[in-house]
Amino acid sequence: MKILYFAWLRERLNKGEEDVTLPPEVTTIAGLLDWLAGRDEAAALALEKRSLIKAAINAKLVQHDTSLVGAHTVALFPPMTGG
Amino acid sequence: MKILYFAWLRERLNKGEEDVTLPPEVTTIAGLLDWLAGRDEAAALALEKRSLIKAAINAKLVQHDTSLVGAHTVALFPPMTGG
Amino acid sequence: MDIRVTQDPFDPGAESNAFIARGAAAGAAVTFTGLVRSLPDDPILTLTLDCYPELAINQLTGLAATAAARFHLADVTIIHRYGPMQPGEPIVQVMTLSAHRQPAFDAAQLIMDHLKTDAPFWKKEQTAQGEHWVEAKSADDKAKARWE
Amino acid sequence: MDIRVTQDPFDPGAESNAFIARGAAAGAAVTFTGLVRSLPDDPILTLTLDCYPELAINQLTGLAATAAARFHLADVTIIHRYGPMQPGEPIVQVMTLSAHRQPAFDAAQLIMDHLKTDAPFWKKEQTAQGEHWVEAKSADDKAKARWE
Repeated sequence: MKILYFAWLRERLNKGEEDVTLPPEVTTIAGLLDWLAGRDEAAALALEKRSLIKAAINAKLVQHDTSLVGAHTVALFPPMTGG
Repeated sequence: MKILYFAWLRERLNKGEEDVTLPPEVTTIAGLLDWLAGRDEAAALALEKRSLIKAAINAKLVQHDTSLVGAHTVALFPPMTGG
Repeated sequence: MDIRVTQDPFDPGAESNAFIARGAAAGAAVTFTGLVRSLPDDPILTLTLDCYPELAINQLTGLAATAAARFHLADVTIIHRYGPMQPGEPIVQVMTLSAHRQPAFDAAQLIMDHLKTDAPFWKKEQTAQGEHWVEAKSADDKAKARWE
Repeated sequence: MDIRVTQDPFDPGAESNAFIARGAAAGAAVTFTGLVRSLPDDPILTLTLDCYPELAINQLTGLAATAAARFHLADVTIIHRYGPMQPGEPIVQVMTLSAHRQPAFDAAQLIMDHLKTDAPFWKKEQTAQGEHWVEAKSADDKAKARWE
Protein backbone atom coordinates (compact mmCIF):
# COMPACT_ATOMS: atom_id res chain seq x y z
CA MET A 1 0.00 0.00 0.00
CA LYS A 2 1.25 3.46 -0.86
CA ILE A 3 1.06 6.32 1.65
CA LEU A 4 1.23 9.96 0.51
CA TYR A 5 2.05 12.84 2.85
CA PHE A 6 1.31 16.53 2.19
CA ALA A 7 2.18 19.98 3.55
CA TRP A 8 3.79 20.09 7.02
CA LEU A 9 3.20 16.38 7.48
CA ARG A 10 5.48 15.70 4.51
CA GLU A 11 8.08 18.10 5.89
CA ARG A 12 8.02 16.71 9.43
CA LEU A 13 8.25 13.12 8.21
CA ASN A 14 10.79 14.19 5.61
CA LYS A 15 9.10 12.14 2.88
CA GLY A 16 6.34 12.65 0.33
CA GLU A 17 5.41 9.00 -0.02
CA GLU A 18 6.33 5.50 0.99
CA ASP A 19 5.25 1.93 0.35
CA VAL A 20 4.25 -0.02 3.42
CA THR A 21 3.16 -3.56 4.20
CA LEU A 22 0.70 -3.43 7.06
CA PRO A 23 0.31 -6.07 9.75
CA PRO A 24 -3.13 -7.73 9.58
CA GLU A 25 -4.42 -5.99 12.74
CA VAL A 26 -4.23 -2.55 11.01
CA THR A 27 -7.64 -2.26 9.37
CA THR A 28 -8.66 1.43 9.54
CA ILE A 29 -7.15 4.91 9.09
CA ALA A 30 -7.05 5.23 12.91
CA GLY A 31 -5.17 1.93 13.13
CA LEU A 32 -2.78 3.07 10.42
CA LEU A 33 -2.08 6.31 12.31
CA ASP A 34 -1.34 4.34 15.48
CA TRP A 35 0.93 1.99 13.59
CA LEU A 36 2.82 4.84 11.86
CA ALA A 37 3.19 6.76 15.14
CA GLY A 38 4.65 3.65 16.77
CA ARG A 39 7.40 3.28 14.18
CA ASP A 40 9.56 6.26 15.20
CA GLU A 41 9.60 9.44 17.28
CA ALA A 42 9.29 11.88 14.34
CA ALA A 43 6.08 10.16 13.27
CA ALA A 44 4.79 10.02 16.85
CA LEU A 45 5.28 13.79 17.12
CA ALA A 46 3.92 14.66 13.66
CA LEU A 47 0.79 12.55 14.19
CA GLU A 48 0.29 13.51 17.84
CA LYS A 49 -2.79 15.69 17.36
CA ARG A 50 -5.02 13.25 15.53
CA SER A 51 -7.73 15.90 14.97
CA LEU A 52 -5.26 17.73 12.69
CA ILE A 53 -4.76 14.70 10.46
CA LYS A 54 -7.09 14.21 7.53
CA ALA A 55 -7.10 11.21 5.25
CA ALA A 56 -8.05 10.01 1.79
CA ILE A 57 -8.25 6.49 0.42
CA ASN A 58 -7.76 6.07 -3.32
CA ALA A 59 -8.21 9.85 -3.77
CA LYS A 60 -11.50 10.03 -1.84
CA LEU A 61 -11.79 11.81 1.51
CA VAL A 62 -12.50 9.42 4.41
CA GLN A 63 -12.96 9.47 8.20
CA HIS A 64 -10.53 7.95 10.70
CA ASP A 65 -12.82 4.96 11.24
CA THR A 66 -12.94 4.09 7.53
CA SER A 67 -11.77 0.59 6.63
CA LEU A 68 -8.58 0.10 4.61
CA VAL A 69 -10.11 -2.74 2.57
CA GLY A 70 -9.40 -2.07 -1.11
CA ALA A 71 -7.00 0.78 -0.32
CA HIS A 72 -4.06 0.95 -2.69
CA THR A 73 -3.23 4.60 -1.89
CA VAL A 74 -3.78 6.34 1.45
CA ALA A 75 -3.06 10.07 1.74
CA LEU A 76 -2.49 11.81 5.08
CA PHE A 77 -2.47 15.59 5.41
CA PRO A 78 -3.35 18.56 7.64
CA PRO A 79 -6.60 20.59 7.29
CA MET A 80 -6.81 22.28 3.89
CA THR A 81 -5.98 25.96 3.42
CA GLY A 82 -6.50 26.56 -0.31
CA GLY A 83 -8.67 29.03 -2.17
CA MET B 1 -37.24 74.97 -17.48
CA LYS B 2 -36.33 71.91 -19.49
CA ILE B 3 -38.26 68.66 -19.17
CA LEU B 4 -36.75 65.31 -20.26
CA TYR B 5 -38.81 62.20 -20.96
CA PHE B 6 -37.48 58.62 -21.07
CA ALA B 7 -38.56 55.13 -22.16
CA TRP B 8 -42.29 54.64 -22.82
CA LEU B 9 -43.06 58.09 -21.49
CA ARG B 10 -40.98 59.61 -24.29
CA GLU B 11 -42.69 57.37 -26.85
CA ARG B 12 -46.23 58.09 -25.63
CA LEU B 13 -45.61 61.82 -25.51
CA ASN B 14 -43.71 61.59 -28.78
CA LYS B 15 -40.92 63.84 -27.51
CA GLY B 16 -37.65 63.43 -25.64
CA GLU B 17 -37.55 66.93 -24.21
CA GLU B 18 -39.23 70.29 -24.20
CA ASP B 19 -38.82 73.75 -22.73
CA VAL B 20 -41.72 74.98 -20.63
CA THR B 21 -42.61 78.12 -18.77
CA LEU B 22 -44.63 77.18 -15.73
CA PRO B 23 -47.43 79.24 -14.20
CA PRO B 24 -46.51 80.42 -10.68
CA GLU B 25 -48.92 78.00 -8.95
CA VAL B 26 -46.89 74.97 -10.17
CA THR B 27 -44.32 74.51 -7.40
CA THR B 28 -43.70 70.73 -7.05
CA ILE B 29 -43.24 67.62 -9.21
CA ALA B 30 -46.83 66.64 -8.39
CA GLY B 31 -48.02 70.07 -9.52
CA LEU B 32 -45.96 69.76 -12.70
CA LEU B 33 -47.51 66.36 -13.47
CA ASP B 34 -51.02 67.83 -13.00
CA TRP B 35 -50.17 70.76 -15.23
CA LEU B 36 -48.64 68.54 -17.98
CA ALA B 37 -51.61 66.13 -17.84
CA GLY B 38 -53.97 69.07 -18.25
CA ARG B 39 -52.34 70.27 -21.46
CA ASP B 40 -53.51 67.47 -23.79
CA GLU B 41 -55.08 64.03 -23.88
CA ALA B 42 -51.87 62.10 -24.74
CA ALA B 43 -50.18 63.54 -21.66
CA ALA B 44 -53.24 62.87 -19.50
CA LEU B 45 -53.15 59.20 -20.57
CA ALA B 46 -49.36 58.78 -20.30
CA LEU B 47 -49.27 60.32 -16.82
CA GLU B 48 -52.48 58.68 -15.58
CA LYS B 49 -50.84 56.20 -13.16
CA ARG B 50 -48.82 58.62 -11.08
CA SER B 51 -47.17 55.77 -9.11
CA LEU B 52 -45.46 54.71 -12.35
CA ILE B 53 -43.87 58.13 -12.86
CA LYS B 54 -40.50 58.82 -11.29
CA ALA B 55 -38.74 62.16 -11.36
CA ALA B 56 -35.33 63.80 -11.13
CA ILE B 57 -34.47 67.47 -10.67
CA ASN B 58 -31.08 68.59 -12.00
CA ALA B 59 -30.04 64.92 -12.36
CA LYS B 60 -30.92 63.98 -8.76
CA LEU B 61 -33.80 61.59 -7.94
CA VAL B 62 -36.66 63.32 -6.11
CA GLN B 63 -40.11 62.54 -4.72
CA HIS B 64 -43.38 63.91 -6.11
CA ASP B 65 -43.68 66.42 -3.28
CA THR B 66 -40.25 67.91 -3.96
CA SER B 67 -40.18 71.65 -4.69
CA LEU B 68 -39.22 72.90 -8.13
CA VAL B 69 -37.24 75.84 -6.70
CA GLY B 70 -33.84 75.89 -8.43
CA ALA B 71 -34.88 73.30 -11.02
CA HIS B 72 -33.44 73.96 -14.45
CA THR B 73 -33.94 70.37 -15.68
CA VAL B 74 -36.72 68.02 -14.63
CA ALA B 75 -36.69 64.42 -15.90
CA LEU B 76 -39.79 62.21 -15.88
CA PHE B 77 -39.60 58.47 -16.47
CA PRO B 78 -41.06 55.04 -15.61
CA PRO B 79 -39.54 52.68 -12.98
CA MET B 80 -36.02 51.63 -13.95
CA THR B 81 -35.30 48.24 -15.52
CA GLY B 82 -31.53 48.25 -16.08
CA GLY B 83 -28.82 45.89 -14.96
CA MET C 1 -13.31 53.93 -8.24
CA ASP C 2 -14.32 53.88 -11.87
CA ILE C 3 -17.90 54.52 -13.08
CA ARG C 4 -18.69 54.34 -16.78
CA VAL C 5 -21.98 54.81 -18.63
CA THR C 6 -21.37 54.26 -22.31
CA GLN C 7 -22.87 53.30 -25.66
CA ASP C 8 -19.68 51.49 -26.64
CA PRO C 9 -19.35 47.72 -26.23
CA PHE C 10 -16.82 46.63 -23.58
CA ASP C 11 -14.63 43.55 -23.17
CA PRO C 12 -15.55 41.85 -19.84
CA GLY C 13 -12.28 39.96 -19.48
CA ALA C 14 -10.06 42.90 -20.40
CA GLU C 15 -11.95 45.04 -17.87
CA SER C 16 -11.47 42.37 -15.17
CA ASN C 17 -7.77 42.15 -15.86
CA ALA C 18 -7.32 45.93 -15.77
CA PHE C 19 -9.29 46.11 -12.52
CA ILE C 20 -7.29 43.31 -10.89
CA ALA C 21 -3.97 44.74 -12.08
CA ARG C 22 -4.66 47.99 -10.19
CA GLY C 23 -4.92 46.28 -6.80
CA ALA C 24 -4.29 42.56 -7.01
CA ALA C 25 -2.51 42.42 -3.63
CA ALA C 26 -5.90 42.98 -1.98
CA GLY C 27 -6.69 39.30 -2.45
CA ALA C 28 -10.32 38.81 -3.51
CA ALA C 29 -11.99 40.07 -6.68
CA VAL C 30 -15.65 39.50 -7.61
CA THR C 31 -17.00 40.32 -11.06
CA PHE C 32 -20.65 40.27 -12.03
CA THR C 33 -21.39 40.44 -15.75
CA GLY C 34 -24.97 40.88 -16.96
CA LEU C 35 -25.49 39.80 -20.56
CA VAL C 36 -28.33 40.15 -23.02
CA ARG C 37 -30.42 37.05 -22.37
CA SER C 38 -32.28 35.30 -25.16
CA LEU C 39 -35.10 32.87 -24.37
CA PRO C 40 -35.41 29.86 -26.69
CA ASP C 41 -39.23 30.14 -27.00
CA ASP C 42 -39.20 33.83 -27.96
CA PRO C 43 -35.67 34.78 -29.03
CA ILE C 44 -34.67 38.40 -28.55
CA LEU C 45 -33.45 40.04 -31.75
CA THR C 46 -32.27 43.28 -30.19
CA LEU C 47 -32.29 44.68 -26.67
CA THR C 48 -32.22 48.47 -26.52
CA LEU C 49 -31.47 50.31 -23.31
CA ASP C 50 -32.67 53.85 -22.89
CA CYS C 51 -30.61 55.86 -20.41
CA TYR C 52 -30.38 59.22 -18.66
CA PRO C 53 -26.56 59.31 -18.52
CA GLU C 54 -26.11 62.28 -16.18
CA LEU C 55 -28.42 60.78 -13.52
CA ALA C 56 -26.98 57.30 -14.13
CA ILE C 57 -23.47 58.52 -13.31
CA ASN C 58 -24.75 60.25 -10.17
CA GLN C 59 -26.65 57.17 -8.99
CA LEU C 60 -23.90 54.65 -9.77
CA THR C 61 -21.24 56.85 -8.17
CA GLY C 62 -23.31 57.10 -4.98
CA LEU C 63 -23.95 53.37 -5.00
CA ALA C 64 -20.27 52.49 -5.50
CA ALA C 65 -19.26 54.88 -2.69
CA THR C 66 -21.87 53.39 -0.33
CA ALA C 67 -20.73 49.82 -1.07
CA ALA C 68 -17.03 50.75 -0.80
CA ALA C 69 -17.56 52.33 2.63
CA ARG C 70 -19.87 49.62 4.00
CA PHE C 71 -17.66 46.72 2.91
CA HIS C 72 -14.24 48.41 3.15
CA LEU C 73 -13.49 47.74 -0.51
CA ALA C 74 -10.03 48.29 -1.92
CA ASP C 75 -11.61 49.23 -5.26
CA VAL C 76 -14.89 49.15 -7.17
CA THR C 77 -15.82 49.60 -10.84
CA ILE C 78 -19.25 49.80 -12.49
CA ILE C 79 -19.66 49.78 -16.28
CA HIS C 80 -23.16 50.06 -17.78
CA ARG C 81 -23.94 50.15 -21.48
CA TYR C 82 -26.94 51.65 -23.20
CA GLY C 83 -28.23 51.74 -26.78
CA PRO C 84 -28.96 48.69 -28.97
CA MET C 85 -27.36 45.32 -28.14
CA GLN C 86 -27.46 41.73 -29.39
CA PRO C 87 -28.00 38.51 -27.36
CA GLY C 88 -24.85 37.49 -25.52
CA GLU C 89 -23.41 41.00 -25.38
CA PRO C 90 -22.46 42.38 -21.95
CA ILE C 91 -24.82 45.06 -20.58
CA VAL C 92 -23.36 45.69 -17.16
CA GLN C 93 -20.26 44.74 -15.21
CA VAL C 94 -19.67 45.31 -11.50
CA MET C 95 -16.24 44.56 -10.03
CA THR C 96 -15.29 44.65 -6.36
CA LEU C 97 -11.93 44.13 -4.71
CA SER C 98 -11.40 43.40 -1.03
CA ALA C 99 -9.02 41.68 1.37
CA HIS C 100 -11.62 38.93 1.91
CA ARG C 101 -14.10 37.19 -0.33
CA GLN C 102 -17.29 37.79 1.67
CA PRO C 103 -17.23 41.61 1.55
CA ALA C 104 -16.36 41.47 -2.16
CA PHE C 105 -19.36 39.19 -2.84
CA ASP C 106 -21.69 41.24 -0.62
CA ALA C 107 -20.66 44.54 -2.19
CA ALA C 108 -21.17 43.28 -5.75
CA GLN C 109 -24.63 41.98 -4.81
CA LEU C 110 -25.63 45.16 -2.98
CA ILE C 111 -24.62 47.20 -6.02
CA MET C 112 -26.55 44.98 -8.45
CA ASP C 113 -29.65 44.88 -6.22
CA HIS C 114 -29.75 48.68 -6.02
CA LEU C 115 -28.69 49.30 -9.59
CA LYS C 116 -31.71 47.37 -10.90
CA THR C 117 -34.21 49.78 -9.34
CA ASP C 118 -32.19 52.98 -8.82
CA ALA C 119 -30.14 53.52 -11.97
CA PRO C 120 -31.97 55.21 -14.87
CA PHE C 121 -31.88 52.53 -17.55
CA TRP C 122 -34.92 51.13 -19.33
CA LYS C 123 -34.92 47.93 -21.39
CA LYS C 124 -36.89 47.44 -24.58
CA GLU C 125 -36.95 43.95 -26.09
CA GLN C 126 -37.43 43.40 -29.78
CA THR C 127 -38.57 39.90 -30.74
CA ALA C 128 -40.25 38.40 -33.83
CA GLN C 129 -43.56 39.24 -32.08
CA GLY C 130 -42.72 42.92 -31.92
CA GLU C 131 -41.17 45.18 -29.32
CA HIS C 132 -42.08 46.00 -25.72
CA TRP C 133 -40.66 47.80 -22.72
CA VAL C 134 -39.59 45.44 -19.93
CA GLU C 135 -41.72 45.95 -16.81
CA ALA C 136 -40.16 46.63 -13.42
CA LYS C 137 -40.29 43.56 -11.15
CA SER C 138 -41.40 43.56 -7.51
CA ALA C 139 -38.69 40.90 -6.96
CA ASP C 140 -36.15 43.63 -7.65
CA ASP C 141 -37.62 45.83 -4.90
CA LYS C 142 -37.42 42.89 -2.50
CA ALA C 143 -33.82 42.14 -3.45
CA LYS C 144 -32.94 45.74 -2.64
CA ALA C 145 -34.85 45.78 0.64
CA ARG C 146 -32.68 43.05 2.18
CA TRP C 147 -29.78 45.52 2.49
CA GLU C 148 -31.73 48.00 4.64
CA MET D 1 -18.35 22.07 -16.63
CA ASP D 2 -14.60 22.66 -16.58
CA ILE D 3 -12.36 21.74 -13.62
CA ARG D 4 -8.66 22.49 -13.79
CA VAL D 5 -5.90 21.93 -11.22
CA THR D 6 -2.65 23.19 -12.65
CA GLN D 7 0.83 24.52 -11.91
CA ASP D 8 0.61 26.91 -14.87
CA PRO D 9 -0.39 30.54 -14.40
CA PHE D 10 -3.76 31.47 -15.92
CA ASP D 11 -5.20 34.69 -17.33
CA PRO D 12 -8.32 35.61 -15.29
CA GLY D 13 -9.87 37.86 -17.97
CA ALA D 14 -9.20 35.46 -20.84
CA GLU D 15 -10.78 32.66 -18.78
CA SER D 16 -13.86 34.83 -18.05
CA ASN D 17 -14.28 35.68 -21.71
CA ALA D 18 -13.98 32.04 -22.80
CA PHE D 19 -16.48 31.02 -20.12
CA ILE D 20 -18.98 33.72 -21.08
CA ALA D 21 -18.60 32.98 -24.80
CA ARG D 22 -19.73 29.39 -24.25
CA GLY D 23 -23.12 30.39 -22.82
CA ALA D 24 -23.61 34.13 -22.80
CA ALA D 25 -27.33 33.91 -23.60
CA ALA D 26 -27.88 32.61 -20.04
CA GLY D 27 -27.73 36.17 -18.76
CA ALA D 28 -25.75 36.35 -15.51
CA ALA D 29 -22.09 35.47 -14.97
CA VAL D 30 -20.25 35.70 -11.63
CA THR D 31 -16.47 35.34 -11.38
CA PHE D 32 -14.51 35.06 -8.17
CA THR D 33 -10.75 35.46 -8.45
CA GLY D 34 -8.54 34.78 -5.44
CA LEU D 35 -5.12 36.40 -5.69
CA VAL D 36 -1.91 36.13 -3.68
CA ARG D 37 -2.36 38.75 -0.98
CA SER D 38 0.57 40.70 0.39
CA LEU D 39 0.27 42.55 3.70
CA PRO D 40 2.17 45.84 3.95
CA ASP D 41 3.54 45.11 7.46
CA ASP D 42 4.98 41.69 6.49
CA PRO D 43 5.14 41.42 2.70
CA ILE D 44 4.89 37.95 1.23
CA LEU D 45 7.80 37.11 -1.05
CA THR D 46 6.43 33.82 -2.35
CA LEU D 47 3.28 31.83 -1.69
CA THR D 48 3.64 28.12 -2.40
CA LEU D 49 0.61 25.85 -2.61
CA ASP D 50 1.04 22.16 -1.99
CA CYS D 51 -1.63 20.04 -3.67
CA TYR D 52 -2.91 16.48 -4.05
CA PRO D 53 -4.09 16.88 -7.66
CA GLU D 54 -6.05 13.64 -8.01
CA LEU D 55 -8.12 14.30 -4.86
CA ALA D 56 -8.43 18.01 -5.78
CA ILE D 57 -10.02 17.14 -9.11
CA ASN D 58 -12.42 14.73 -7.40
CA GLN D 59 -13.39 17.26 -4.73
CA LEU D 60 -13.78 20.22 -7.10
CA THR D 61 -15.76 18.15 -9.60
CA GLY D 62 -18.16 17.05 -6.88
CA LEU D 63 -18.47 20.60 -5.59
CA ALA D 64 -19.16 22.02 -9.04
CA ALA D 65 -21.79 19.34 -9.71
CA THR D 66 -23.49 20.02 -6.36
CA ALA D 67 -23.60 23.76 -6.99
CA ALA D 68 -24.78 23.33 -10.59
CA ALA D 69 -27.67 21.09 -9.51
CA ARG D 70 -28.69 23.16 -6.47
CA PHE D 71 -28.68 26.49 -8.31
CA HIS D 72 -29.63 25.28 -11.81
CA LEU D 73 -26.47 26.67 -13.33
CA ALA D 74 -26.03 26.87 -17.08
CA ASP D 75 -22.30 26.34 -16.60
CA VAL D 76 -19.55 26.33 -13.98
CA THR D 77 -15.75 26.43 -14.12
CA ILE D 78 -13.19 26.08 -11.33
CA ILE D 79 -9.47 26.69 -11.90
CA HIS D 80 -7.01 26.22 -9.03
CA ARG D 81 -3.27 26.69 -9.25
CA TYR D 82 -0.58 25.14 -7.12
CA GLY D 83 3.20 25.52 -6.84
CA PRO D 84 5.07 28.77 -6.16
CA MET D 85 3.37 32.14 -6.84
CA GLN D 86 4.12 35.85 -6.43
CA PRO D 87 1.90 38.53 -4.80
CA GLY D 88 -0.89 39.64 -7.15
CA GLU D 89 -0.94 36.38 -9.11
CA PRO D 90 -4.29 34.55 -9.37
CA ILE D 91 -4.56 31.38 -7.27
CA VAL D 92 -8.14 30.36 -7.89
CA GLN D 93 -11.00 31.35 -10.16
CA VAL D 94 -14.61 30.20 -9.86
CA MET D 95 -17.09 31.12 -12.61
CA THR D 96 -20.83 30.50 -12.58
CA LEU D 97 -23.43 31.17 -15.25
CA SER D 98 -27.17 31.30 -14.67
CA ALA D 99 -30.35 32.86 -16.00
CA HIS D 100 -30.51 35.09 -12.91
CA ARG D 101 -27.90 36.84 -10.80
CA GLN D 102 -28.83 35.46 -7.37
CA PRO D 103 -28.19 31.76 -8.15
CA ALA D 104 -24.94 32.69 -9.91
CA PHE D 105 -23.77 34.63 -6.82
CA ASP D 106 -24.93 31.91 -4.41
CA ALA D 107 -23.27 29.12 -6.39
CA ALA D 108 -19.93 30.93 -6.59
CA GLN D 109 -20.02 31.55 -2.83
CA LEU D 110 -21.03 27.99 -1.98
CA ILE D 111 -18.15 26.69 -4.09
CA MET D 112 -15.61 29.04 -2.48
CA ASP D 113 -16.87 28.31 1.05
CA HIS D 114 -16.50 24.56 0.51
CA LEU D 115 -13.32 24.74 -1.53
CA LYS D 116 -11.48 26.45 1.35
CA THR D 117 -11.94 23.48 3.69
CA ASP D 118 -12.57 20.53 1.33
CA ALA D 119 -10.08 20.86 -1.53
CA PRO D 120 -6.59 19.49 -0.83
CA PHE D 121 -4.43 22.60 -1.15
CA TRP D 122 -2.06 23.87 1.55
CA LYS D 123 -0.55 27.35 1.59
CA LYS D 124 2.96 28.14 2.73
CA GLU D 125 3.94 31.80 3.03
CA GLN D 126 7.50 32.94 2.64
CA THR D 127 8.27 36.37 4.11
CA ALA D 128 11.47 38.16 5.20
CA GLN D 129 10.84 36.58 8.63
CA GLY D 130 10.97 33.06 7.22
CA GLU D 131 8.36 30.63 5.98
CA HIS D 132 5.31 29.06 7.62
CA TRP D 133 2.30 26.93 6.73
CA VAL D 134 -0.96 28.88 6.84
CA GLU D 135 -3.26 27.57 9.58
CA ALA D 136 -6.83 26.50 8.85
CA LYS D 137 -9.36 29.05 10.11
CA SER D 138 -12.47 28.27 12.11
CA ALA D 139 -14.12 31.11 10.15
CA ASP D 140 -13.83 28.92 7.06
CA ASP D 141 -15.72 26.09 8.78
CA LYS D 142 -18.46 28.56 9.73
CA ALA D 143 -18.67 29.93 6.20
CA LYS D 144 -19.21 26.40 4.93
CA ALA D 145 -21.80 25.52 7.59
CA ARG D 146 -24.24 28.19 6.42
CA TRP D 147 -25.03 26.12 3.31
CA GLU D 148 -26.18 23.06 5.30
